[in-house]
Amino acid sequence: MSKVNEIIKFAGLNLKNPVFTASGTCGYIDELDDYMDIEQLGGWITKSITLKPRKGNPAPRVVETNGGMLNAIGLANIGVEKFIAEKLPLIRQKDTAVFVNVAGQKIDEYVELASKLSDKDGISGLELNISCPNVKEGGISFGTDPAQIKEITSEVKPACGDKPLMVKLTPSVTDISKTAEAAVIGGADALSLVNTFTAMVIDVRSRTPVLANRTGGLSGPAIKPMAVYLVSRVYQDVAKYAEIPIMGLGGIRNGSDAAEFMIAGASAVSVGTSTFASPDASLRVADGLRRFCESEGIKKISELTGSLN
Amino acid sequence: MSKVNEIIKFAGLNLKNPVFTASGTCGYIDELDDYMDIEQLGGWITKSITLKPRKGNPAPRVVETNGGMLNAIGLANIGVEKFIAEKLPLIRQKDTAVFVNVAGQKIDEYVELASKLSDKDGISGLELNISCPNVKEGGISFGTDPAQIKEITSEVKPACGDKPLMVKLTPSVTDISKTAEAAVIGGADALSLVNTFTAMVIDVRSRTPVLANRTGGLSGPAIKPMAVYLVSRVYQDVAKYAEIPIMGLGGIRNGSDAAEFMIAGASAVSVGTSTFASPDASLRVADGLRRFCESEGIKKISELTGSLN
Amino acid sequence: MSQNNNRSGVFEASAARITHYGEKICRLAFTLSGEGAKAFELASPGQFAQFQVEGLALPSELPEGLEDKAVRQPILRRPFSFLDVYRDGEDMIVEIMCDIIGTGTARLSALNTGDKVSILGPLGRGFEKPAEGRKVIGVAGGIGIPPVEHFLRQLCRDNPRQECFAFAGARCKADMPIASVQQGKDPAKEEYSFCRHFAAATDDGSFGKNGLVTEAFESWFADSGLAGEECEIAVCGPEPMLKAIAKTAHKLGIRTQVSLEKMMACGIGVCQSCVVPVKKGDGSEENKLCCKDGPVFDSREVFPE
Amino acid sequence: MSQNNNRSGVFEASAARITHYGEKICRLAFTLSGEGAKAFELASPGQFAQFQVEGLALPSELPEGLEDKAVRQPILRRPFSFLDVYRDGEDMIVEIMCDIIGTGTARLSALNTGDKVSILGPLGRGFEKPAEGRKVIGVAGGIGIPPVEHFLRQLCRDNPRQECFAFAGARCKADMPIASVQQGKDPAKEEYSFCRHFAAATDDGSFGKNGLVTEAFESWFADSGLAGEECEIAVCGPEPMLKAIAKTAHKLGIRTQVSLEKMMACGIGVCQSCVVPVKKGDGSEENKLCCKDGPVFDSREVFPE
Ligand SMILES: Cc1cc2nc3c(=O)[nH]c(=O)nc-3n(C[C@H](O)[C@H](O)[C@H](O)COP(=O)(O)OP(=O)(O)OC[C@H]3O[C@@H](n4cnc5c(N)ncnc54)[C@H](O)[C@@H]3O)c2cc1C
Ligand SMILES: Cc1cc2nc3c(=O)[nH]c(=O)nc-3n(C[C@H](O)[C@H](O)[C@H](O)COP(=O)(O)OP(=O)(O)OC[C@H]3O[C@@H](n4cnc5c(N)ncnc54)[C@H](O)[C@@H]3O)c2cc1C
Ligand SMILES: Cc1cc2nc3c(=O)[nH]c(=O)nc-3n(C[C@H](O)[C@H](O)[C@H](O)COP(=O)(O)O)c2cc1C
Ligand SMILES: Cc1cc2nc3c(=O)[nH]c(=O)nc-3n(C[C@H](O)[C@H](O)[C@H](O)COP(=O)(O)O)c2cc1C
Ligand code: FES
Ligand code: FES
Repeated sequence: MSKVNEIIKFAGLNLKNPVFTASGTCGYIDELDDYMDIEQLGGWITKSITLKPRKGNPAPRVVETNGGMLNAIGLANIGVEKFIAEKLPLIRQKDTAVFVNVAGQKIDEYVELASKLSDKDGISGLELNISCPNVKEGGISFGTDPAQIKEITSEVKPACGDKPLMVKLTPSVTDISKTAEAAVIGGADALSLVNTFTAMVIDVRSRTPVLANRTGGLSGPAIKPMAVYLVSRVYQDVAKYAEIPIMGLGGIRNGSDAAEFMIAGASAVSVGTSTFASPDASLRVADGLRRFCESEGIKKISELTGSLN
Repeated sequence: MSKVNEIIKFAGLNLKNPVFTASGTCGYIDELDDYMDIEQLGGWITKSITLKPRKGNPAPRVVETNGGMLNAIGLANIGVEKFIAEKLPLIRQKDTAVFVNVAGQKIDEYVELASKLSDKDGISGLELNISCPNVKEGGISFGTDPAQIKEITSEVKPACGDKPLMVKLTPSVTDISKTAEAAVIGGADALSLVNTFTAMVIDVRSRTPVLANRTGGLSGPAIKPMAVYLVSRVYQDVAKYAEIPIMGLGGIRNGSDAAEFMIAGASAVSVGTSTFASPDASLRVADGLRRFCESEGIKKISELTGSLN
Repeated sequence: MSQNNNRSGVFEASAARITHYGEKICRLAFTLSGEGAKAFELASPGQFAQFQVEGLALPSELPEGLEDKAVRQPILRRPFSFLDVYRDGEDMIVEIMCDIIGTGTARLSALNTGDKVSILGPLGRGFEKPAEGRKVIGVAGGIGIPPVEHFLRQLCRDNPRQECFAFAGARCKADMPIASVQQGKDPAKEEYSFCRHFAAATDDGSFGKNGLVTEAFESWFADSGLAGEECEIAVCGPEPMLKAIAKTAHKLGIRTQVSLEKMMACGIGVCQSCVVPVKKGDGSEENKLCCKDGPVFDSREVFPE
Repeated sequence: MSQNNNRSGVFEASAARITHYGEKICRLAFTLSGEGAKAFELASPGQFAQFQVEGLALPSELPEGLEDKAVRQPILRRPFSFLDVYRDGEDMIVEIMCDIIGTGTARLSALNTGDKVSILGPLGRGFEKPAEGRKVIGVAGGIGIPPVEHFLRQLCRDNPRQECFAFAGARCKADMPIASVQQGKDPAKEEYSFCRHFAAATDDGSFGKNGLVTEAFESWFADSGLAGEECEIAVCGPEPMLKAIAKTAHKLGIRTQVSLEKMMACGIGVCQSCVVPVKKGDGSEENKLCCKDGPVFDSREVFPE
């Protein structure tokens, strides 16, 4: 048994440990069942769910870059009705936290999604995706304007019932503290950052973008130092004072990476792209974080949060 | 002899080829003399010069990241007087273009720098660094606000005499087309993008940032897909209509990378971080670009610019 | 080692044999033992595995024109179909044929005997066995050849009376991923000796007939006197070729399985990157996943006329 | 191959010999021929070279605690001082001793004989020869030992009457980068046999005296009867140790050269990352570059009291 107390409080929830799998990188979790035991994680976050099912963008939807990858999945998902009917019963059986990530094109849609989900058992909280760079209508446009962030958050929050609302921020803004602050004023219970960075890969022979969607979102180890910086900014400028927890993510692939985000100010962390390289990457992150704390004599994992000198 | 016509027009200059070395990565060029013949490049850009000499930040000033690196040199430089007295005579002897990169804390300083440099022989043009993330006073703060960009550009421009003024944009903004447009309206003759992305690396054992300056700017292959995207945005939204050439940079290390930036909209490209891995990296980029054109049957290299399908 | 009910998981493999055929093709054999051997005992032709290439050395000499691509530092695994999978004492041997086209394949090609590589697999749905008594015609192009070769070979291993016919195409001889071709031997007498007929075609005539493998197949079929319902086709190769074969096959009423290639990130159905649009029975379209629902699909599903 | 007047440049080296001493230390010998051999013929002790580690394989087994650091994909070269540089027929052999602490050093440690590595060098300013007739005392800690060893050895090679004394320290025996120590032999009779005196100290007493190498040096010096102006000191190691030696040396009036280590990006003076604040004669401060003005500096310049 580990001597580290890994339990964390996160937006009113008690979590086994601070490690999650990130939205869009663990499907509806059943796909990962064969490779790992999700109950060993603090929790996981669903792929973005929309009101109607979405086919998403045509292939190619991904391309590898140096130390990272672009994706433009385009919010492909089965829609909220099917999610509730077909996926939730299985999800409910898992003894771990789950945030349902929701996306829409108009504020109404987000509110409707929240109302449909907030009264369901087996859902720990909601994550608001207002930062997807891969769909034209909406998505990231909400995510860059503090006024819109405040509005959408304050309208969705009442529809969440007693479930915590986490707002996922885009890194593609001049001043992330402003967008973070807007989400907090709007009533967010937690912030998650970062979503992907808009980027493009061009095939030089055909002189066309490799992705069918032309642009995509950059994720993976390449973005980690930027994500760590943004987490530390938001923690220092906003979260620390507002006492709002941060879910930190971007390129995490081992215990040290997770510790880096926590020291920068995150209360919990998510593993995204690394799951593609190894289906059980998130378990190894949780394990590595535990071993890091043991070797450093850290008794309570939550002590790491914001402990940057 | 190559059958590719590599000569390009760039902001009124006739350049041998479109490849430069980037500001801050080739010193005042004498340091590279032992390793490469700068005259084989289209040109080069000096380290940022300020009115007074600057010692810069304490060490550590750099740290490697996955597929990239952070730097926080802090504009260490010998100051404009010493630059003119000691470096310019040697620079003048080189048969290639040189942009002098200037940085300051107030608009007046930029104007003064421009007047001091614009009447000197051997300087092809000026590059305005309004996007350095590594100094507290000024730097990037100018670079994120379109109104300030317009103001500084329009005030510096008259002090440049007949020398072209290139404005270097920061990628850390919500909408780079707005800052690009502001520079163009202000009178910029060329745009260069991108400067580095603000980022942080934390030593998890000591829980302190590795860089003495705490944060630094991310450069290298890791940032390339973001830089390519930003170049294509600025080209499509602004440069194409304004007929303003773009100097593209960010992680370039071979001919394909350079071609990618040109296809996205750049008229010329700069090699930065790669020079640290190989002192003559820029020559190899120029050579690779030439071979790419030959193999693709491209007769005039300038045809590549903005040729994205 | 994680594993699932189908015993697919992440396993350490050891490079057992690397054979180079010119600059652009190599054949790699990997040894799996323990849990890995158990998992790959169940591997079937047309399935694939995801090979980790991050951390492998980049060769100091690269095939021409690959230098720029090869410097990319990879993070994702690379999918490869099997050329063969067989038992070796307690261990299993997994063989692949690798077309060296970029950073990951260049790194694999530079492995030395004994080097360790992490393999995730076996993954996806392979070729289905033909209906009882049907003859199987394999048609494959370029790097699509190995899985089809594997399928035919395994069918004949399992059932010595199985009749198989094989057609292989490539741009040129140097590009044809068949060991005997590269060794200057006759495939019909070597790895394809179990086939009733073997024919090759290259775009430049440097090996086999001059022309497309699809044409070679079609003219042979026309002369064969076979009826559509006596046969099944298994095909893998570039998409235009798959389409052409599917079109012919549908006309002739031959059940056809096509193996597709899509850019993959995860290989296990979580990332949704490898979508294949398919026509459902009711005429509506939906996306299937190449990695999980494929890579082998029924031709009518993916190429409806 | 680019080159400059000093013949420093980028050269391809071939790994000739890799010797592992436990998990954390290895010794590597590289062969340079042609232009590279010419360039490294002029290499002097205390200089360094930048080794390219991008593209080298990551070993599948890593020293404990290094897994997380080692996965980083490197782009920059890694600086190493020389343990020795010598002629071998037409070629030059460059030897380094490598402390395996992260991704680059782990990759170097996994090289196989014959593997190619790109080396940029020789770089920087090494140790200056002592004034005629002066005795040289080398004091070194941990991975600072190789360049000091090289300096003393080369002095005695060049001038058999040169008197040298050596003091080496490390945390523990396993951390001491001296081949004979790792082989259970006596350094005083092996690589340090040319020295009039050799003493070692470890923090835990597992080799040599229990304590700091600085103390070992100081107590020896006090007993030696030597006068400060008869000697010179060359020192390399962790910064607190350098400071301690510099302080003692200044008190005793011994000219001291210190070799510093800074994080480096380019190694050739273009990036300005490796600054060393120095006190100028007029009392003002300026930054020098570890890679170009150093890594060896006069102790009074970098550690003025
Ligand atoms: C199910 C499946 C089975 C496969 N079986 C084999 C096999 O048996 N033998 C074999 O040699 N190859 C096979 N491939 C293809 C192989 O996976 C790719 O060639 C390999 O991933 C390329 O990696 P790289 O790092 O060398 O190329 P990169 O450096 O990543 O890319 C080089 C070029 O190839 C393109 N490319 C990369 N991956 C793919 C892809 N998956 N599909 C199409 N284009 C791509 C890139 O856009 C780029 O232009 C298979 C692919 C799939 C999906
Ligand atoms: C002039 C000079 C001469 C050197 N000579 C030798 C030698 O002879 N033998 C030897 O083993 N090492 C020597 N070093 C140190 C060696 O360069 C580093 O250990 C190596 O670069 C680490 O690379 P890595 O990828 O293994 O570690 P990384 O994975 O990059 O880092 C591992 C840890 O070490 C720290 N680190 C990395 N580089 C340095 C550095 N340059 N200085 C201080 N801390 C660092 C990092 O912050 C990190 O915590 C020398 C360094 C210099 C500047
Ligand atoms: C293939 C893929 C699909 C993703 N889909 C979603 C999504 O549906 N909703 C969302 O909020 N974020 C999505 N993301 C973003 C991730 O949740 C995460 O914010 C980002 O990838 C950075 O983390 P990483 O570097 O660990 O992957 C996706 C990322 C990837 C790579
Ligand atoms: C060590 C270092 C120093 C730099 N100094 C400057 C500078 O003084 N002025 C400036 O405008 N940009 C400076 N830059 C930014 C580069 O010019 C370039 O915009 C950036 O590094 C992206 O290109 P790259 O990825 O090719 O390095 C510096 C970059 C590095 C790595
Ligand atoms: S490759 Fe990830 S879903 Fe198919
Ligand atoms: S390492 Fe670049 S200047 Fe010293």
